[in-house]
Amino acid sequence: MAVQEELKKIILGLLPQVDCVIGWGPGPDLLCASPYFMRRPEEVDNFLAGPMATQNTALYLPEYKGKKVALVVKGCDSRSVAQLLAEKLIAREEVRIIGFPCAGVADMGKIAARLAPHGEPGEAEKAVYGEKELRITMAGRELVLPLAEIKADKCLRCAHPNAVFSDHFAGEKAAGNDDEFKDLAALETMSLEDRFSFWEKEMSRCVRCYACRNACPLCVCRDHCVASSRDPHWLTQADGVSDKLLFQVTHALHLAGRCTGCGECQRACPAGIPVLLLKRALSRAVEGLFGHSAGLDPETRPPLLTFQVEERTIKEKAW
Amino acid sequence: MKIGVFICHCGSNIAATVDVKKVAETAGRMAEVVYATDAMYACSEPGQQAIEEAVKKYALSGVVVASCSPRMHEATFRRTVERAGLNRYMFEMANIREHVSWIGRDQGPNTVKAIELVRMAVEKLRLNRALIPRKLPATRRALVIGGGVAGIQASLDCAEAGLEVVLVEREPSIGGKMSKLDKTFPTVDCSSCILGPRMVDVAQHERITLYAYSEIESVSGYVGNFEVVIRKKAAYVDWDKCTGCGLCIEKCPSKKNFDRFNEGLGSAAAINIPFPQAIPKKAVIRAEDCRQFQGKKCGICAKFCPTGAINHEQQDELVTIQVGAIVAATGYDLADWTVYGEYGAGRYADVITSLQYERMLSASGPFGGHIKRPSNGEEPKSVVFIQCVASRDPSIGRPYCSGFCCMYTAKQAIMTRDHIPDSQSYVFYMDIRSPGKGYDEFTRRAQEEYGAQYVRGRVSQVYPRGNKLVVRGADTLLGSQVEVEADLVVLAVGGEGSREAAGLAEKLRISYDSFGFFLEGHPKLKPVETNTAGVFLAGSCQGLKDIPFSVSQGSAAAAKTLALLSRDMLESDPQTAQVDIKRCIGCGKCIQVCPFQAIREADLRGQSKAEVLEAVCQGCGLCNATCPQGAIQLSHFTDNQVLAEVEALLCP
Amino acid sequence: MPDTARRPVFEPSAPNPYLPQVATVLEVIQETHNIKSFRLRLDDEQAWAKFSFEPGQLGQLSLFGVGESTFVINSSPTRKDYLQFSVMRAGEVTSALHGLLPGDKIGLRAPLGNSFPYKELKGKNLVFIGGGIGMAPMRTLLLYMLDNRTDYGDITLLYGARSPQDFSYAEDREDWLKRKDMRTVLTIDSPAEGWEHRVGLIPNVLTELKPSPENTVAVTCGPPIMIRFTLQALEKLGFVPEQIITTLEKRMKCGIGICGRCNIGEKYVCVDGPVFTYAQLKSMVNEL
Amino acid sequence: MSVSSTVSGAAAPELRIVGFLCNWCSYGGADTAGVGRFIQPTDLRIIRLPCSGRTNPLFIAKALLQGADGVLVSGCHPRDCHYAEGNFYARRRLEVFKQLLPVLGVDPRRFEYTWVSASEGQRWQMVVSKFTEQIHSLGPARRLPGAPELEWLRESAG
Amino acid sequence: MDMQGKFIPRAQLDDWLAELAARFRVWTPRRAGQEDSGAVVYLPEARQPELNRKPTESAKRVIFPRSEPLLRFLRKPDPDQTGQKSLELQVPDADGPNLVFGLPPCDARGFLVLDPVYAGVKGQAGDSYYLRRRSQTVLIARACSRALTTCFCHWVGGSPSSTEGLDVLATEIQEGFLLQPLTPQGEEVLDSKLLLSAGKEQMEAAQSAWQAAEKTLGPGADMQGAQEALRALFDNAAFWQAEAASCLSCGVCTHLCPTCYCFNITDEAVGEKGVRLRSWDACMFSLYTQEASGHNPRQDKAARLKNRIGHKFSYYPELYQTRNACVGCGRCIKSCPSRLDIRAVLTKALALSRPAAGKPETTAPATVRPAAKPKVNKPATSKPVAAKPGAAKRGKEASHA
Repeated sequence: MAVQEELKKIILGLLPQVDCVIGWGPGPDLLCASPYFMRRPEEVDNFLAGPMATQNTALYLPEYKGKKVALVVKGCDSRSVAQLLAEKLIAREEVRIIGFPCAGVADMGKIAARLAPHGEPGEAEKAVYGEKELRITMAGRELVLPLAEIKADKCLRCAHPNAVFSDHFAGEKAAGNDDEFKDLAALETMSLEDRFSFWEKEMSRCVRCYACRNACPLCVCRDHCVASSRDPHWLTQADGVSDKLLFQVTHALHLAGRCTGCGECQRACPAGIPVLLLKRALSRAVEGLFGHSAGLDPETRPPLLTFQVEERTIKEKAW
Repeated sequence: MKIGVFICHCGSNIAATVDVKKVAETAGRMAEVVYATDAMYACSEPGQQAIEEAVKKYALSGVVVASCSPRMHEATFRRTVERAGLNRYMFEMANIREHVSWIGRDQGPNTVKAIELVRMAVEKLRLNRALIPRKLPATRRALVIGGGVAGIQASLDCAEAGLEVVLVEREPSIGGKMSKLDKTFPTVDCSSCILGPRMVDVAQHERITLYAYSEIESVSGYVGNFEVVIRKKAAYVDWDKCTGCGLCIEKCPSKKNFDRFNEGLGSAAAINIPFPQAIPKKAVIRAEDCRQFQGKKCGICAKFCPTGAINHEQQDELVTIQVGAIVAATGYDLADWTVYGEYGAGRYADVITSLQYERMLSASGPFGGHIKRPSNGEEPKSVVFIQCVASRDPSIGRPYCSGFCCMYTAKQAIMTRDHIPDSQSYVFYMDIRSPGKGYDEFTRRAQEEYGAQYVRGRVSQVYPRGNKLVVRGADTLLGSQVEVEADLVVLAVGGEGSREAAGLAEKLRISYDSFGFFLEGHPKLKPVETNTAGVFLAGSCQGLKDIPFSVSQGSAAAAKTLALLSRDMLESDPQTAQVDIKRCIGCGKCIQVCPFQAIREADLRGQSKAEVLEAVCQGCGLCNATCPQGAIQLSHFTDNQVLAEVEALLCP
Repeated sequence: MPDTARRPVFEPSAPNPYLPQVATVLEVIQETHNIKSFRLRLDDEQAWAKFSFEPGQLGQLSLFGVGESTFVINSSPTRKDYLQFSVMRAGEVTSALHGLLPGDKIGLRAPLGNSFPYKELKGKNLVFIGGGIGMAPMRTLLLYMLDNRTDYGDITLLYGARSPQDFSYAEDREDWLKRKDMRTVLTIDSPAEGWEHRVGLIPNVLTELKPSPENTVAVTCGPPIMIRFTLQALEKLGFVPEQIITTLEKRMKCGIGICGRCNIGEKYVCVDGPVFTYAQLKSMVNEL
Repeated sequence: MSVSSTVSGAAAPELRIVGFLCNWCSYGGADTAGVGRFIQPTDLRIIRLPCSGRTNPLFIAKALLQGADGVLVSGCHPRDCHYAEGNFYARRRLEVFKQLLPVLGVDPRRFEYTWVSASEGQRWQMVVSKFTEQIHSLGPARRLPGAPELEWLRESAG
Repeated sequence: MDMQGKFIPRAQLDDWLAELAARFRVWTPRRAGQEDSGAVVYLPEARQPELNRKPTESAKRVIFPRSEPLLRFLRKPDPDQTGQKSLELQVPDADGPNLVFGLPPCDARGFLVLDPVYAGVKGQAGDSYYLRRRSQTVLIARACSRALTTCFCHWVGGSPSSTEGLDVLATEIQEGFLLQPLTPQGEEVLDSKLLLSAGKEQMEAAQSAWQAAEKTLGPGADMQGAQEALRALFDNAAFWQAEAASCLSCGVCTHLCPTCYCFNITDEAVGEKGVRLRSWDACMFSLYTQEASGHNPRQDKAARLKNRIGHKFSYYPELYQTRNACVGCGRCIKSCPSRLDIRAVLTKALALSRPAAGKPETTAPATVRPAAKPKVNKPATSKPVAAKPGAAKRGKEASHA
């Protein structure tokens, strides 16, 4: 893990200049890391980068407004930073961005699915990520899962594995893939009727913990979300699917033209509800209509906060 | 809350297809409704009386009237409930006439629909809050932008009524298009004879401050309290010293410049006074024409100026003024007629515009009032007028009728015969539009008394033959091709909004259409108002007009301005956006989208928050729909109020 | 067999603690621009006859469709024509309460929480220090004491508000100022036209008044910033924490110590409070 | 509720169609249609807003997910907005929202947005008639089940 | 009373559940969602329970639903008085008896934490909604065959085969399940022709399954003094800020937790009808304690994390003079998007209160692996009862020491 070591060097160099460096450190088990806030050189030893470094470090940036922080970012994380900058929610001079070539992160759901015949991921006695595979020891037996099989979907279609902008970069830039919105295409093989049922069923598991919202680096409302407000009173607190789905639609619409597709909403969902799909649908619409992908340019205004007098791409209904 | 509901029969207008009694009976069981009844004519005197009495008798705190469109009678009933002691916003209307009884024939569905519309109104009313208009002090001064005839009229009317007026004109002289005209239809009186004295009045009026050769730099503030920055363009002549003697013009060595006032017919010196009656009569140096500015040694004007007014170092000057109201009277520009390749597209010297023709006819014009062919200076004997150039022509994106061309063409045909008695005029026209007082008679005189030959049809081509021009077109009445040999072709070019209108509209935060015309508040009922409070329109900037109409509008805009500023304090419409400071996180999205710059960032104990300038807010609610957490809410149309209406429909 | 499940017992006949009693608004008094007092009584005559409470206890007012909110009953148990609550417009429920009209139906869950130690205070001198809406909880105790005047020693009231328009209880105030058996001092933050009483912040005026801590208990309620400086002033005057009583406000929902939001450490304001001595507060975790 | 629809003459039960109209143009257009006695299907219920820019797409989402069979938004023609720009923003937001619908399993034809001016009474009649017909051809929409604890609220309230 | 265990072959399980479904609303942990994501959730479906994976959520919602109506209200015009409305309050009908099959023992112990809260504290009336449902719910747990890395029931007196709070313990042995009744209600539900009598071998097989499961538990911890340690740390803002740094302020931990019981009360109304709902709330949400004035006693996430942990290991045991309000199910760790580890916070808090053990840096990363020092756990639960499943755990805990 040469990149990880190089990153550590960069972090060490930056520590004196910033309040803290946000990256990843050991989690409660070896499969998935935790966000890690480094302030002292000895803390940098435990820094991790790799398939276990799932969390989006950009999430924490607005909390540190007024302080200088450095951030280790995957490509997707850097897009969140760019979008936050585009919306002037953070100040450029307050963040130092450390990029590296991201080879993709592991999807805990996929790991669980692959391990299912043997047990669940939490039963792993040992887990070691290699260059191309994850080696898990369970009940004394070693299982090898190729990384390609357990990589998060967002990584398989990631066009920007390197930070879209950075102040420091460790390692050689990696090549990206094309995003063809295959996830949506898969959903769209279903009939409209089935899609409706799909959401009805998926959302029924929602426990309204709002991890999806709170894990979203671009959710600006934070403590003032309409999910629980009474004025405006969009949602009831009842345990019904309609409120739950309406919340997801709300989150998605609030992110239309802003979502960078980091997928944290979906990863955070304890019930495994594919909530990213709705945001993806809007991203595809915005890309198609306005040629805009969020989080690539810290200077661009989100397309729904502007307009053109003549909208060439909008085909209005001819009555 | 205690709600009273009144269902109007509107005679049989509603009652014929809606079971009014049943609607009232059902309404009586709706949330917080304690009194529901029907009324023959709710808007009538007894109808309103009944509402007032019920409010008092049942201690109602809100009223719903189900009758016609709120666009019709909302204001009426608001006054009614106000008389009864309620706040006027504790009132809602259900439109069961235009939206129910008049568009559906069956009583069954109509009644159900009426009941639901009433329920929606009740549910919304439950969330209404008393709104109190804010009182704002007003600056008793008006700004008039544009010194054409409409602007002059507006300025004089306001000033006469005692208001201070600031008149801003972008050209060196006021007078506008009218000052370029020779005569005016249908009376054929001399344009400068009637306009001139008005211009002088402007110059001499103690309450009018004129900024000529100036433009609007920026506008901020709101009704009653606008702050306007005016850019006084550098004339390179100290106007305080300039006496308008004209010596500099005479001595200026750079004389072959485009003469703007004369539409390029003659030529002008680099230092110039546009026309003898100019107000103010002050010289202006055009830097692009001036040798001194071209880096050549000159400065002759400075040498000769008897008062030492020339100042090549002069800079633009910014002046900030406070005004309470603004009248935009920026007029029009001729549409681009050079798009017509078939008319020579500006290549033939003897194809001119009607406005150039006016300058030709004018005794103070470049030709001294003699009609001459620009190509050779000969007197034309055959003059062809082509109407509807850049008017009524969707193919070039000008679908509208410019309105005044038929009349001025008739006038020009008459003047042609007047000037050259042996001349023959031909007018190619599509339709003759002459609906003003004495107008149609005038066009007939042109034909009958002055022998102008009117040919109904479009001209397909103008091309030179020898030193003449051949005008080929169709005579649609005869159904044949016609060809006329002309010495001079005059194009009756239509108008469009001033080219600078769009930029000004954005500064004034008013709407404009794709032709550059400003949008009035209501096509019928608010013809001189705009949707920005305190900004009024006069003259052709709103749509093309002839002189009498422009003058009327100037007076109308003045009347509106005077009515507005007759009070020391103004009331602002309280249906504005409100920020819930506790919920605002200062993301600034509302600020980005507000079309009126009515929201600004404010600091609240170190936190950034949105702040609405209530007097600027026009109540569109765009911010409300933009704010993700709904921290900014449009009063009277809050999310909860709209949701209550939706809910009322989905949970019947 | 031992029942290891040890299920808690369910008594079908036990009262439902969430079910409010229906009450009717008798009178609405506009106290200040943002404070209204409501007088109400229970609809059920039997329940009303049985209803009793102690000074300082809370009630949950329910506006059905909007929600519940907690207020101190600020009438005195000695005057039982009605229960009075004073409501400052702040959030959703309080705004909606401000829309109430006489005759409207409302829900009431009361009494909740503890009360002022009015029995233990017998024979003591009392100093009441109230700021703004903070006068409401003390009004009940003051009225109670005035109705049992002989049980208590000297009574001093220091009541402050931002401006003359921000005082509530106009009628009471007149009475308190007139009475010979208590001392009433009113103060406003900054001078105002026609104001005949004191001008100055409550803690400063208190320091000037210099009440003796001897056999005296201070009862104070008001905005947090006022409380903070009042406590300091009282301590400087020689009051020990045991001699200072205050009532706390927290966001409450259930009112019966279950829902979990009004806790300060292991104490629940809705059950263990709202009345605490300063000594008690000092022993609790510092999370006001 | 089953009330027969009038225009088609067929006894199709009325469907739930919600309209969000701007006050200045489309609401006026609907009034104009009324004044002109341009007969229309009765299914539509109009909510008056100051501007199409006030239309939060979530109003539409809520309506469509919780019981509306169709939603129509109508504002001033582009460039004619009473507030200069409101409908320009609305157009973008509504178009993007429309493209989300099929992913939710809602037929996008259940939602349309259009522009009708205050003078276009006949256009309004045409829009309402065609949209109503479109919704009838799609039939009643599926509604997401509400929370069981709130079902009582939706049972035949007053 | 026949205390003998029963046995059900795996193939018959669904039949038995179906039989039970005639008398109870039967809840089982079920796989839901897509293969690559999805979750195991409790559903009122009496078939094919997922018993090999730990349910994603706890079983608390069976007794303490995510949302329930407390009362309904209805206004009508007052026939006696024009201009007035009468108000009618109704308490919704209670639902019938529930039975949960297949919950892990920690979930059952969770109810024991909720019980004293809902039974009414300090003379307050009990919560009739909870109590009614609780008294009518039968809990059949399945002993865990393996612990997860996030499990720490043994820190707080539990074990993979704890019987606390159960009516029946089911232990998966070859071909089926050993079902042991622990209460009269448990006896009753085992009275079925589908069930066979369990033999000694099956009892022994279960016993060894319990022991095997115990061995998979991670290091234990000595929780002695947690109450005081947390209290002592109350004003140490730096400690809590460092621990909460990665917290998202979401409700994953509280909503999946078997012992979190906070709720909100809100009204929903349409026209003249309305419902008062009680629904889950979370002390991790900022708005939870936000007052109308805007003041919030727990404004930052550090204060909220402190309250959550403080409540579980300090306030609750202090107030109810009983166990910790945590059963060590580990869901708050497993499902936390930031993988914040409550064990690490506790370990550090305890270490800080034990000067002898040395002071770890307050800002050290929240990992448990390097930090955990196995210590003997004092059983905090009921006395051992011979021949009862779960008894084995006591021995095991020592062995882990």
